[in-house]
Amino acid sequence: MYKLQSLKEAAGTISNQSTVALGGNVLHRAPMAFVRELARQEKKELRLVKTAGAHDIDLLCAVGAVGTVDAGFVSYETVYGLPPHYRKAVQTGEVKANEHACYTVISALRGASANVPFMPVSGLKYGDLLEHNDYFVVVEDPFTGEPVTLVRTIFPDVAVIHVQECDEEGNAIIDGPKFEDVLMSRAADRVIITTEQVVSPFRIKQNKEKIDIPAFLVDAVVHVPGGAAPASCYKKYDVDEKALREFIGLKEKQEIIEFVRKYDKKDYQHERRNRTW
Amino acid sequence: MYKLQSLKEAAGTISNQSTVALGGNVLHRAPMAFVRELARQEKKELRLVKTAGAHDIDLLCAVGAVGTVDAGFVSYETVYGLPPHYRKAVQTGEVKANEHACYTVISALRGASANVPFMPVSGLKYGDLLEHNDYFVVVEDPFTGEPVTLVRTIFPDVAVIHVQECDEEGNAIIDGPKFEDVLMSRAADRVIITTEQVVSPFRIKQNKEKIDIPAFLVDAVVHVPGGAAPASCYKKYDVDEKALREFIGLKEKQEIIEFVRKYDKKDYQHERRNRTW
Amino acid sequence: MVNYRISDLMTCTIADMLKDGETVFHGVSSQMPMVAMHLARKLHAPNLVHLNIPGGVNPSSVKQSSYSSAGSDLVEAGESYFPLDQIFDLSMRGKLDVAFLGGIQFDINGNVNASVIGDYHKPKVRLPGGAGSAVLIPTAKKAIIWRTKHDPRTFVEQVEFVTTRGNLWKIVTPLCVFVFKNGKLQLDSIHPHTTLEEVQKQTGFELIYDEVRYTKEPTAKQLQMLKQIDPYDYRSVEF
Amino acid sequence: MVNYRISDLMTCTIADMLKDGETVFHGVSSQMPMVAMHLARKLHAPNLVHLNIPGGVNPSSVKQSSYSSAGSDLVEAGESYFPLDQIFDLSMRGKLDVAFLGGIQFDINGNVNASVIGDYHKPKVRLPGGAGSAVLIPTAKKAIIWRTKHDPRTFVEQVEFVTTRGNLWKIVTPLCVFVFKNGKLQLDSIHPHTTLEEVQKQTGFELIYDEVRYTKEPTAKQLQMLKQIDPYDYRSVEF
Repeated sequence: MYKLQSLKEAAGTISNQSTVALGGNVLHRAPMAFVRELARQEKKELRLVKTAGAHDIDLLCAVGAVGTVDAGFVSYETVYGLPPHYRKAVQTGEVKANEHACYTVISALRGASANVPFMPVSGLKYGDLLEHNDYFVVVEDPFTGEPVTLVRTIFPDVAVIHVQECDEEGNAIIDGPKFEDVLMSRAADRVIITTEQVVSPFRIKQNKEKIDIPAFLVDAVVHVPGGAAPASCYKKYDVDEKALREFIGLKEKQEIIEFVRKYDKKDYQHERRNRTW
Repeated sequence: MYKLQSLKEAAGTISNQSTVALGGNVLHRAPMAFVRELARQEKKELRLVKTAGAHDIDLLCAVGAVGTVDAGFVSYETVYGLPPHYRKAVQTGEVKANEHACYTVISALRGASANVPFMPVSGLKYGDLLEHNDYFVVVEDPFTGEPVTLVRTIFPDVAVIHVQECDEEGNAIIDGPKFEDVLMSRAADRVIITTEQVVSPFRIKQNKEKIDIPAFLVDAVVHVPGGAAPASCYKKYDVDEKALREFIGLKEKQEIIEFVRKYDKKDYQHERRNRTW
Repeated sequence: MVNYRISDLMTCTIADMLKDGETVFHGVSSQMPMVAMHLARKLHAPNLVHLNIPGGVNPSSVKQSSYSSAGSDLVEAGESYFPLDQIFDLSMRGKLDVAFLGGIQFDINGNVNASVIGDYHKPKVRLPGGAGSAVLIPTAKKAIIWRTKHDPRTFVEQVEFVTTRGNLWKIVTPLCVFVFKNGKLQLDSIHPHTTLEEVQKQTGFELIYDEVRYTKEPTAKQLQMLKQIDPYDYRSVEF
Repeated sequence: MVNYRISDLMTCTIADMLKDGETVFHGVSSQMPMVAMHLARKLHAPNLVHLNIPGGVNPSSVKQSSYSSAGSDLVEAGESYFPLDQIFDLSMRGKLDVAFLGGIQFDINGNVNASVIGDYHKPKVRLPGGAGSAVLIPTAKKAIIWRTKHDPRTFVEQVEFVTTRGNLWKIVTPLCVFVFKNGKLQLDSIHPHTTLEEVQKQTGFELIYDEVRYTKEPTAKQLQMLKQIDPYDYRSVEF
């Protein structure tokens, strides 16, 4: 089945208050073109899910698209510093930060992939995260009587994953680290792939052992070369240092909108969904 | 670290009453040479774990090495028929059959890989398996108040996995279907690899993307070409129909011992652990 | 009038139950549904997603599967890899449309026994076990059971042990098709070569039916395609 | 007497804490432990297992890691792939020997704060979050924290929020090494360039110590190897 959609179409399927799992990790292979389109379409009160987010979460917080963030870590990497817009949004109370232990995001997504309401987590034993968050609870193991911590499952409505190669049916190949993306594709109700390249049936067949997400799990394929920029995309491009430093320095919402607009041409270059292989 | 051991040495590390997870599935890539060595060494009261077993479980039941079997299915494939020795051992009460739903074996092993005492299973809702087995329990989900079934975790002492290629350090590559083997390598306390080929560091480096079990998880590597026979081993050999039919027809324990003895030469061909690449 | 055998009829009947775009799973010792799934893909359901234990998605051929429907050939011929543990997860998420499952005993209330005859802990006969049935029959949208034996010991008033029950949809036998409806196993159709009397004689409970329908015969196109995709007749391996 | 900087000293001190054969993990923004692990592998711990977020086991080089210690270069240079989710599982199983973790505030009782200053739900300052700390510090056999800031706001009597506590072993700062022993953060050694007075002045709680030991200086061999494995000085990126 042919699943190519334009960026506008695919982002148009995301309703406000959706739970959105974002692929990639910190500054690597984040689905930034899709994130920018969510900003352009002025989505509201999204619940974002990621083990460790950076520019993606920061940008959506900057434009007021976020209601809740479930993550273990939100920050740029060492040399780029802290995420100003996320911090501000949480500190003003506009965004609810559900702090996880990275692993508990993974556990909560594993829960969704197996459709169970919670997952036991053996490592989460001490501290105030347990006290202050209603998505953690300590119960008695019915087999041994010992205490065990449960994390409530997070069921993403959609996972948005940027990959290097995907065919028109949705068979997707991630080059390099896969982070939580494969898990997200199994945890989410719908899967949207944005891809550097739309590859031919022949090429995908030649590389079938490398397929990370089989087509039948995928709802839409969006062709966006550069779709992770200014984050990195392995084998395609590195982090765009200038853009990131510029973004972190921005204060006003209008400046953010201008920043996003500068990507319009690149993000929309395949908007007509012309076959390219 | 050099981890090559002889078959005798490696099997010698398995103590009676151990919980042993066996790789492969029905007649495919079962670690038969290792299983035969367990029989030769007259192990007792082993607890065998596998989603779907066949000749491996049947043989160990035939020689009286088994205490408990945790599996979803124990049978040969269609044309070969039912496992006579397993059935007899269970029917006489010598072996305890813990019937699982295949998936609950997987869940129980996932529990071990995350070191939690149980795993929730959403699909197991009805029937007598829930009533008659103490490793299933229905509890109330603390988040929603709904009932949820838990399966008690199975912690294997050792996973025994037969692969096509492994280096001397334990980096193992499974060609073709992996079944539950990768999961078992993460669930077990110790991992023993039996391998068709011991490959050079250079070759493993060239194929590093195909490594399913990284060396640091592996305790011992045993070089046994034909180590899955009479089960199949993808890209190496198909099922040995004659041997299977012969085995299924055997009745007396002495006949079984003879059957195993016929494999001695093949199973021990690399007993001296000479480097072969 | 075309010439066909019971195994052809059963295979085509199963294929006809499958719709385009559905995700469909078969397990081990399941040559007949495997061939039926492939037949459906070749004829009316090109977008059916064929899932199996070794993990080969949509194998382009099932010709090499000889004694096994859980062999590596399905991965080798597959278009991608999606193994058993993930298929179970898929079913738990309500995204498996059809699961093919076996069983030894079935009763009028839709209960399946694949576990034991006699006491569970000290059985008279230890059966192979339900494999994935106990989690798939409750979670797959439609569970189809095929059975090449139809006698009063297979279809009983009450099974000796309930391995599972749930979303049982159809049972296909050499004599008829049962449908599970309103909590009861009902006669859906009887095969053209048999009679209501014979089906009743071979069934251990009183048949429930509104009218007696006959199972649709295989079409010439189906039979021709069967020869092509299953030249070694694996669909008949249980006969 | 050799010439070195604080970042060199800290890196070598960390490397010296690692033993041959240990499984060791570092996360994001962790260039210093990453270089230290590589240093240990090159010198006294060739069988140390280097694990990281992208999943490259034992990367043969960390030279390409520029701004990131979570980049694809670690997989490209790795000998096999073992990603984050499995590293967590490994730690849960008690098979992770050492985890390197950060944090913003630490107190005398071994509590770590990486979450908030002020109220958790309406924080004065939202910190980046503890990442894996809350599950790794309780489960790794030894948790090592490194921190390039040592002031009275970092080392406090009592943290404002307990993100986690557990198997904290050592904390390495530009001034000293703390060891967590008998439930208290104690002075393990002070760096050669500082004084007990300065460490006390920069620490928000009363220092606990039996005797004052000095941290071992980097050896010439270590410094030479550092130049070779970290030519772009990523170990100093936080200074």
